[in-house]
Amino acid sequence: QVKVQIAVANAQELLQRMTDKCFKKCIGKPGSSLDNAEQKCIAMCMDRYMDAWNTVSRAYNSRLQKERNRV
Amino acid sequence: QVKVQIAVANAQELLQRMTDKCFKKCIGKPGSSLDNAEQKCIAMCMDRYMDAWNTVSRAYNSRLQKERNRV
Amino acid sequence: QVKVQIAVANAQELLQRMTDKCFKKCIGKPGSSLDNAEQKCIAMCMDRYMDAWNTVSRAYNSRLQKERNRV
Amino acid sequence: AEAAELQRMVAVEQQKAQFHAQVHTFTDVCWDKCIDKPSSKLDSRAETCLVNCVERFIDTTLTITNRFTTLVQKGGMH
Amino acid sequence: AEAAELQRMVAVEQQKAQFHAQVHTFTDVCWDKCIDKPSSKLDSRAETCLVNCVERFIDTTLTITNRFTTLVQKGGMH
Amino acid sequence: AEAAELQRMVAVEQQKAQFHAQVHTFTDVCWDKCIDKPSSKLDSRAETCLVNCVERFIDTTLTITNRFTTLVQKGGMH
Repeated sequence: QVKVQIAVANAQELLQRMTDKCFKKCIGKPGSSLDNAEQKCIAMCMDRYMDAWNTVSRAYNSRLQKERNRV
Repeated sequence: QVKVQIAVANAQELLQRMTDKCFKKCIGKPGSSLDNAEQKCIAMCMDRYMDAWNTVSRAYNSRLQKERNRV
Repeated sequence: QVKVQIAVANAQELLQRMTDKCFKKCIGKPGSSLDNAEQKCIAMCMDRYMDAWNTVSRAYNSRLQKERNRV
Repeated sequence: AEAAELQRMVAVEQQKAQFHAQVHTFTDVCWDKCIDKPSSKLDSRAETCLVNCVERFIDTTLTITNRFTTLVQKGGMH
Repeated sequence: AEAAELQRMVAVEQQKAQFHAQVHTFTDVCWDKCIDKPSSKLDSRAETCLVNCVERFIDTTLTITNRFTTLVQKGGMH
Repeated sequence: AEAAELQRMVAVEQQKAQFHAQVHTFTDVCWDKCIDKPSSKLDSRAETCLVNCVERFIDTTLTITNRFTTLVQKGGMH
């Protein structure tokens, strides 16, 4: 259950930060609805943000491993 | 009493964010005192920030209502 | 012990904010290692950040004193 | 009965607190998007911008949350 | 007597923690306002800017808080 | 034995939570440094930039923390 709680907290944090970054990147002056270009930008931004998250996670993990081996 | 606590917390949060935004908008290079133009800018910025807060609050509320009616 | 805890918390907060500011100021596009210029910039940035912290701390303290005397 | 009443009141206040927290976040983001220089009154252009900003921010949140849920269910996340 | 002494000590430490929290916030804001490129020493212009920045930030806080209180008492807030 | 097992599990989960918190912070900073406009895939230049960004951020943290410790031990901080 601790596991589930952490997974949920982690997903919420990711969603919140992603929404913030992608809103700022994709919405210039907010109009009366999300137009096509904005919707595409949001989907793409979201995919790249998750790619970035995974890349960062791997890089951090391998650095931690390297530091552990050094000690 | 819970009510009062929340009202106070809400006012403090508003004051803090307003001070931060208006300081950044109105004070270029900080001088030896707040000059006239800076004081006017702060008063105006404060009024507009509270207007914005009220507008946002109404817009969010009416969206919540709309979403509830949809379900 | 409360004292030690607060001192540690304070140092951690300082280190975190300093790292954030100095990374943003000194690292343009991150390369395959910290080059000489970046290392110098980080050391200098760190010293200036601590100077700034001390200056701000003194200024805030003397203002608090002034306000107290006014009352 | 009194305990239930108290519990209901606390829940209402918690909801209000959550609502206000959201309003603070939205105001912060939308202020930067919609207000260049504070003027002597909130003109209608700024007001429309603020309302649209809240609506589009919520749209963005819903779009991202729904898409994320679909991806997770398809097993697209590691 | 010992309990009172302990309580007093905790209060003092809490006050210090609050003071430090404020110093962190001020340093963050004033660093961005006053330091363009970190140089080999804190020159007098940057130092004056930092001191003024703290003073003006506090002035701004007081101005806004006082004006807000007046508005609330007049019933200008909803 | 069961209590020890539970304790170990909680510790592992706490470590994971800390790891994830760091990943969120790094992604936030490095996204701003490395991604200008989101494109249809993460190109290799952006990927290299992200990896280097994490590595350099950790280097910066270590450099600053070590130097700070030395300064504190020499009594350079007030």
